[in-house]
Amino acid sequence: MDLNNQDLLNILRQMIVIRKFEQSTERQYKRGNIAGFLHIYSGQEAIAVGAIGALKENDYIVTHYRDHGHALARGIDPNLIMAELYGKVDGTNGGRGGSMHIMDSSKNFMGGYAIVAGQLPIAIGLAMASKFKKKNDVIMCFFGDGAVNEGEFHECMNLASLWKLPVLFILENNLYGMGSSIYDTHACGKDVYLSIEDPYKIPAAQVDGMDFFAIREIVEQAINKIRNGDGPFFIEAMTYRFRGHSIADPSKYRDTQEVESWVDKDPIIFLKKFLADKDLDEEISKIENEADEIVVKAENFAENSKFPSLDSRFDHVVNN
Amino acid sequence: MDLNNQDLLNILRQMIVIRKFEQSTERQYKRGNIAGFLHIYSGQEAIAVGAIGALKENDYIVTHYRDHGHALARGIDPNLIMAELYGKVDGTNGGRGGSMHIMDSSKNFMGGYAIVAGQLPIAIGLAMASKFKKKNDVIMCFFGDGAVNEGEFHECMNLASLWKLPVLFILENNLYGMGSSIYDTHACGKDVYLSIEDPYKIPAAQVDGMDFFAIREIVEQAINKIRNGDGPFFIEAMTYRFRGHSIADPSKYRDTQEVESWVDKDPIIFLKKFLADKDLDEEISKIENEADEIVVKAENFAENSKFPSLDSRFDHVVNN
Amino acid sequence: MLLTIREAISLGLREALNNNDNCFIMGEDIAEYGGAYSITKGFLEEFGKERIIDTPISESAIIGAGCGAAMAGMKPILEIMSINFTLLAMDQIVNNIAKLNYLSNGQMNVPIIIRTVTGGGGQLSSTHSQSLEHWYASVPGLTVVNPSNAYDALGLLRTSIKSDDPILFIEHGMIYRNTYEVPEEYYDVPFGKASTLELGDDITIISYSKMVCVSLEISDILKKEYNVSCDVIDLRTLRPLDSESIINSAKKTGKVVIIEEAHKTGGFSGELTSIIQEECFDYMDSPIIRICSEDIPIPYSKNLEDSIIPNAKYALTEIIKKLNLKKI
Amino acid sequence: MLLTIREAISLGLREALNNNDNCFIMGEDIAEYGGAYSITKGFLEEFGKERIIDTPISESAIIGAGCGAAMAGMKPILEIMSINFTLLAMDQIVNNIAKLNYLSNGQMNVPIIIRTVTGGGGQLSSTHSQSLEHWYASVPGLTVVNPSNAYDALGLLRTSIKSDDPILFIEHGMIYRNTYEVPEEYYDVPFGKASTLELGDDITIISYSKMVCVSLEISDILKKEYNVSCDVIDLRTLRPLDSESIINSAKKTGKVVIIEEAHKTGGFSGELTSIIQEECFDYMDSPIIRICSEDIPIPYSKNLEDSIIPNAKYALTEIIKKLNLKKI
Ligand SMILES: Cc1ncc(C[n+]2csc(CCOP(=O)(O)OP(=O)(O)O)c2C)c(N)n1
Ligand SMILES: Cc1ncc(C[n+]2csc(CCOP(=O)(O)OP(=O)(O)O)c2C)c(N)n1
Ligand SMILES: [Mg+2]
Ligand SMILES: [Mg+2]
Repeated sequence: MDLNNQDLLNILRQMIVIRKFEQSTERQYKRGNIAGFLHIYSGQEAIAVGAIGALKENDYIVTHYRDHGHALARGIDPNLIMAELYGKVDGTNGGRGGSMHIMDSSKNFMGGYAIVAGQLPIAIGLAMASKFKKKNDVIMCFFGDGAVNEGEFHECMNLASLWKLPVLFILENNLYGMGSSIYDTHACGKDVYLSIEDPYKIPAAQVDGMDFFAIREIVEQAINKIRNGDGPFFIEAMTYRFRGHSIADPSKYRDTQEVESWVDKDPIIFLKKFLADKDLDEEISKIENEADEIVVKAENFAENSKFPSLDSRFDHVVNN
Repeated sequence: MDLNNQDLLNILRQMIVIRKFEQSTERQYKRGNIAGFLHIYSGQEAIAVGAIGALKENDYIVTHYRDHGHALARGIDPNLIMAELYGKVDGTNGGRGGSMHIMDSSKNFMGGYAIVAGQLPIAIGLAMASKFKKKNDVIMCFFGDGAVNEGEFHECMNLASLWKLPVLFILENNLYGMGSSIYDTHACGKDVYLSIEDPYKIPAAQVDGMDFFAIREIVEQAINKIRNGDGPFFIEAMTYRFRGHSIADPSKYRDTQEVESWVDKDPIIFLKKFLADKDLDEEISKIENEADEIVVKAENFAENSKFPSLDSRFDHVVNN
Repeated sequence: MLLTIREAISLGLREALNNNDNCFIMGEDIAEYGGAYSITKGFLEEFGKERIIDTPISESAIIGAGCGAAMAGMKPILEIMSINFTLLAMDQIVNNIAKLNYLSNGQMNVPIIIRTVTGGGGQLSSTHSQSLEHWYASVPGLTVVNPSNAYDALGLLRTSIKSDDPILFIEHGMIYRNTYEVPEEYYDVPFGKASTLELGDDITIISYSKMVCVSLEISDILKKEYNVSCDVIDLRTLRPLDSESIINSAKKTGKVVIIEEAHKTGGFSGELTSIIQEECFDYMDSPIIRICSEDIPIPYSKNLEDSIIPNAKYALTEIIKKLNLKKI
Repeated sequence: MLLTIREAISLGLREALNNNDNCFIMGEDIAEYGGAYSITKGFLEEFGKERIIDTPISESAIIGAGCGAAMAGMKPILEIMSINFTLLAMDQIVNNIAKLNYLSNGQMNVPIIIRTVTGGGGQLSSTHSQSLEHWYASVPGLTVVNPSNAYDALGLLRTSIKSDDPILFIEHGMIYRNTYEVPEEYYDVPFGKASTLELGDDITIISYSKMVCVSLEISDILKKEYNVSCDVIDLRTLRPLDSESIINSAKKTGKVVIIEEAHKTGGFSGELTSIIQEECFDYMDSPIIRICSEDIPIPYSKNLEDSIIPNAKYALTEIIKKLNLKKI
C-alpha cells in the first residue's frame, strides 16, 4: 500500500460519493422516485472502497442487495446506478433489477443478489472458471453476517477450500441481520473468522471495517496470496450500518448508545482525521462539492431517462 | 457402564442379529423379494448397538437410509422390518417405505430418511419439543460423513447450539459417501469432530466405531451431559461399511487392502475376542443359532404377509 | 368488527397461542422485530421468548425443525417472510412435511402451519415477486390456503390450527391492509369450500388471493356497464380444491374466466381449466379464459411490472374481447 | 447404429467435451464412480479430473457454482442424481439460473446444462420417485428437455450444448436401457418441436419421457384391436412447448389423451389441456382425457406403486371407457 495524497483524496472522494449517493437514495425513495426494497450502505464505505480498489480490471465482484457502495467503488457510473434505482431504461439493468441487483458485466461486476447467501455459489463458479482458464482472476465476494447462517455458506467454504479457488470472501459484519443480533443467531458469536480457518482450512482474518487502511492492507495481502495460487482467503470486516436494515426499518432493536458509539467511528471522519494535518482542507471541501454535484447529476440523469418500453419486456427471457 | 456377562451376551446377540439380518436382506434382494435401494449396515453394528442401548424408552431416534441396524438395535421386531423390506402390509410402514424408511413411532423410532442430511432438522424439532415440554428426552440423530457437506448440517449445528437442544449427534464416519472418499469431499479431512467444537460450541469427540465399549462409554457420558441440560453433544464414530454403498455398488473405488484392514477390526469379532476368556463359547454358539432362527423367522413372516390392498393406498395422504 | 387482513391473522395467531399450550411461533425476525410484515408485533412481550422464537436465516433447518416439533406433538406455526424463500426449504416441505404421514402409514402426523407471503406488485424484482402456491398445491399431503380477505383469513387460520395436517397458509403482501367486517363471535371457514362472493348467471370468474379483488372489481363493471352478471368464486384453498362449486357454476354460466397471479404456463389455471372441461364439456359456450401473469420474470420497473401482473383493466379488456361483450 | 438412451447421452457428452474446451462435467460421484446411472463411466480416465469433477454432497452450492462458471464463459454440464435432489438447489435454479439473463438485461448468459433423472417405477418410495419437470417448465427463462428415446436424447443434447440458455435435461431412470437406431452422421433435434411418432386420424395422444413408451404401446393396441388410429405426439421439450403440433393434431382428431407421469393435480397436463381447449374449442368431440399418476405419494410396495403410476393397461382401460371404444 503506497498511497500519496492524491490517492488518499481519491479514496476519500469515493467514500463521500457513496455516502451522499445513499443520502440521495433515501430522499428519492421518500419522494417516490425509488421503490421496492432499498438497503443503505452508509457506515460501511471503507470496506467497499478499501477492498475493491485493490482489484484489477479483470477481477470479478459479486455481492448482496446492499450493493450501491460496491457498484460505485467499482467505478460504475453513478448516473446508471441511479437510473436503475429509478427503474429507468438507462439503468445498469435497464430498470429490471432495482436497488438489490446492480449489475455491470463490462466491469465484471456480476451483481447484487437478493436471496441471502445466494451469491456465494456464483463466486465459487466464477472462481472455477478463472482457475480452469488459468486466468489468475480473483473473485471478490461480499456478504453479511446473516448469510453465515445459511447452509449454502458452508457448502461454499468447503468447495472453495477443497478446490483451492481464487475467492476472497469478505464478510461485512455489521452485527445485525435485519433486526437480529448476531449474538442471538450465531452460535459462536460475533467473531465469525474464528470458525473458518480450522474447519475449512481457509486463512481468515478479522479487521476493523471502519479503517480504510486496515482493510486495504489485509485485502492486498489476501489478493497476493490468492494470485499466488494459495486458494481462498476470508476477511471479516467489523462494521455497522448507520441506517435501518432497509428504508422501511426504524431500527428500534438497536439502542442509541450502541449506534452512537459506532457513528463515532464513521469511516469517512476516520479518514478525514488521518488527512487533517496534511493541509488538504481546500481539496476536501472541493471533494464534498464535487460529490454533491455527482449526486445531483445522477438524480437528473435518472429523472430524465425514460421508463423501459413495454415491448422490451419480452427481451432476454431466453436467448434462443 | 456396568455390564455383566449376560448383558454382554445380549449385546453380542444384537450385533449378530443385525449382521445376519443384513446377510439375509442381500440374499432376498437377489431373489427379488426386496427391491429399490438397499443399504447394508454390516461393519457398523457396534455403533447402533452401543449408542441406542444407552437410551431410555422415551428418547427419540432419527437416522438415514442405512437404518436396519438402528431399527433392530431399538428393539423393533425383525419380522416387521423384514416385512417392510418385502413391501408387505405387516411391515413397519405397511410396505410404503421400504428399506430406507423404517419407522416405528411406538418406539419413538422416528425413521430412516433418504435425502442426505434431511433428518437433521427433524432431530432439531424433536429436541425443541422435548425442551419445550420439559421432558428431558434425548434425541439421538445418526448420519453419515457425506451429510456433513450439506448446508443443512451446519444450519442444524448452529441451531442445536444456540438453543442448547438435547440432541446427541452421531456421525458414522465410514470414510465414504457413495464412491467418494472423505478426503476428496471434506476440506478438513476425516476428523470431522475437530470442526464442530470451536465453530459451534458443541462438545465433540471421536471414538473407535468398531469398539462397542468405547462407544457405549462416550454415549453414556454424552447423554448424562445432555440430560443435565448442557445442550447438544457430537460424536464421530470411525467405522467402515463392509459392503458397497448399496447393493448395486460393486465398491471398486476402495482397494482390497483398505477393506481387509477394516474387516480385521470387525466389531463382532472384537467383542467375541473380549469375551474369549470368559468361558462363554457355548452361549455364543447358541446366540449364533438363535440369530439364524430370528432371521429365518423374519423371512418367513415377511413371505407370508400380504401385499397391502390396493384400496388402502389412499389412506393417510391427509388426515382430514 | 372491522379488521384488516393483517389484524385478522394476528388475532388468529393470538387465539392459537392462548388456546393451545403446545403452540409456538418461529421465524426470522418475528419476535424482537415483530415480523417483516408486522404480523407478530407485540407477541414477544405477550407470550415470551419460549413461544415466540427468532431464528437465524436458515430456512431449511427451521422448516425441518418445525416438522420435527410437530411430530413430537407440538403445534408449530412458522413464518417465512416470502414464498420465494421457501425454495430454500423445498426439500423439507415436499419430502418430509408433506409425505411423513403417508410414508409412516399414519404413524406420524405433522400438524405444522407454514405462513408465508406470495405475489408481486411491490417492485421487488424477479426473485421476490413470484407466486408459487400452485407448486405446493400439486403436492399430495399438503393443504394450501390462500385467503383473499380478513374474514377468510381468520376463519381459515382457525381451521388450520385445528387441523392435524401440514398447511401452507399463503398470504398476499399487497392486500394486508384491506379492511373487512369480521364477526365478533367465533366462526371458522372449512378447507375445500370455495366462497361465491357474487352471484350471477352469465360468467363464472374463478380466482384466489389478491386476484379476488381484481375479480370483484371486474364483476362490478361488467354488471354496471355491460349488464353481465357474474359468479365470483374465491377458491380459498387450492388444495383441497372445491371442484363442485366450480363445476356447478360453470354448468350454469357456460362461460368461465380464471384470474391468477402466477405465470400462465404451468400455473394452477391449467388444472382448473382441465377439471371444468372434463366435467362440463357439454355446458361450455366458449373456451375457458385464463388471465395470468405473462411468462416473464417480474421486473423492478413499475411500468413493466404493472404490464405483466393482471389488473382489472387488463382483465376486463381480455374478457370483453374474448367474449365479445357490448356496453349497454 | 443401435444405441441405448444411456449410450446416446454418453456419446453426446463425449462430443461436447471433445468439441468445446470450456465444457466440463461435475456432479456427485460422476468421476471415480462413473455416475449413479453409469452415464459418465470412463470419462475421468478419458478427460482428466479438471473436466470430470466429483463434488461433495452440496447440491445448492454445486448448481450455483455451475451458474457462476457459465457466467464466466464456461459450458458446465451438471449431473444431479435425481430430480428429487434438485429441490435442495431449487433457489439457485429458479432465482439465479433462470433469471440472470433477464435480470441483467441481457448482460449475463447462463449456458448451463443440468442433467437429472426423473420418475418412479423403481420402488424407491416417495422421496425418490417424483416427476417434477413440470415445475421447472413453469419457470420463465428455463428450457426443459425430456427425451423419450436415444435419437432424441442425442439430438436434444447436441442442441442443449449449442444453446446459450440454461437447460434442464431430464432423463427417465426406467428407460435408460431401451435401444434405438441412431444415425452415424451428425444431426440434432431442435427445441420446441414435438415429434409425431405415429400418424393417425382418430385420437391424439400427447406425452413425453417414459410415458411415450406407454403411448406407443396403447396406440398399437388401439389400431390392432379397435381399428382406431392415433397421432402419438412426443413433446420432447416442455419448455419451449410445441403448441402448434398439439393444436393441429387436436383439430384433426377432435379427441385428445394426455399421458403424464406427474401427479394429476397441478401437473403439466393441465397446461396442455388449457391450450387445446383455448385453441381448438370448436373442434373437440369430447373432453380431453388426462391419464396421470394418482395424487398419492409414490409408495415402495410394488403393487401400490404400479397402481398409481400410469401403465398401458390402465391407460387403455381409461381411454376405452371414456371414448366408448369397441373391439373389432
Ligand atoms: C433466503 C433469504 N431469507 C431471508 C431473506 C430476507 N432478508 C433480507 S436481508 C436479511 C438480513 C441479512 O443480513 P446480513 O446478511 O447480515 O446483511 P446486512 O443486511 O446486515 O448487510 C434478511 C433476513 C432473504 N432475502 N433471503
Ligand atoms: C440430497 C441427496 N443427495 C444425494 C443423494 C444420493 N446419495 C444417497 S446416499 C449418498 C451418500 C451418503 O454418504 P454418507 O452420508 O457418508 O452415508 P453412508 O452411505 O456412508 O452411510 C448419496 C450421495 C441423496 N440421497 N440425497
Ligand atoms: Mg448484517
Ligand atoms: Mg459414509
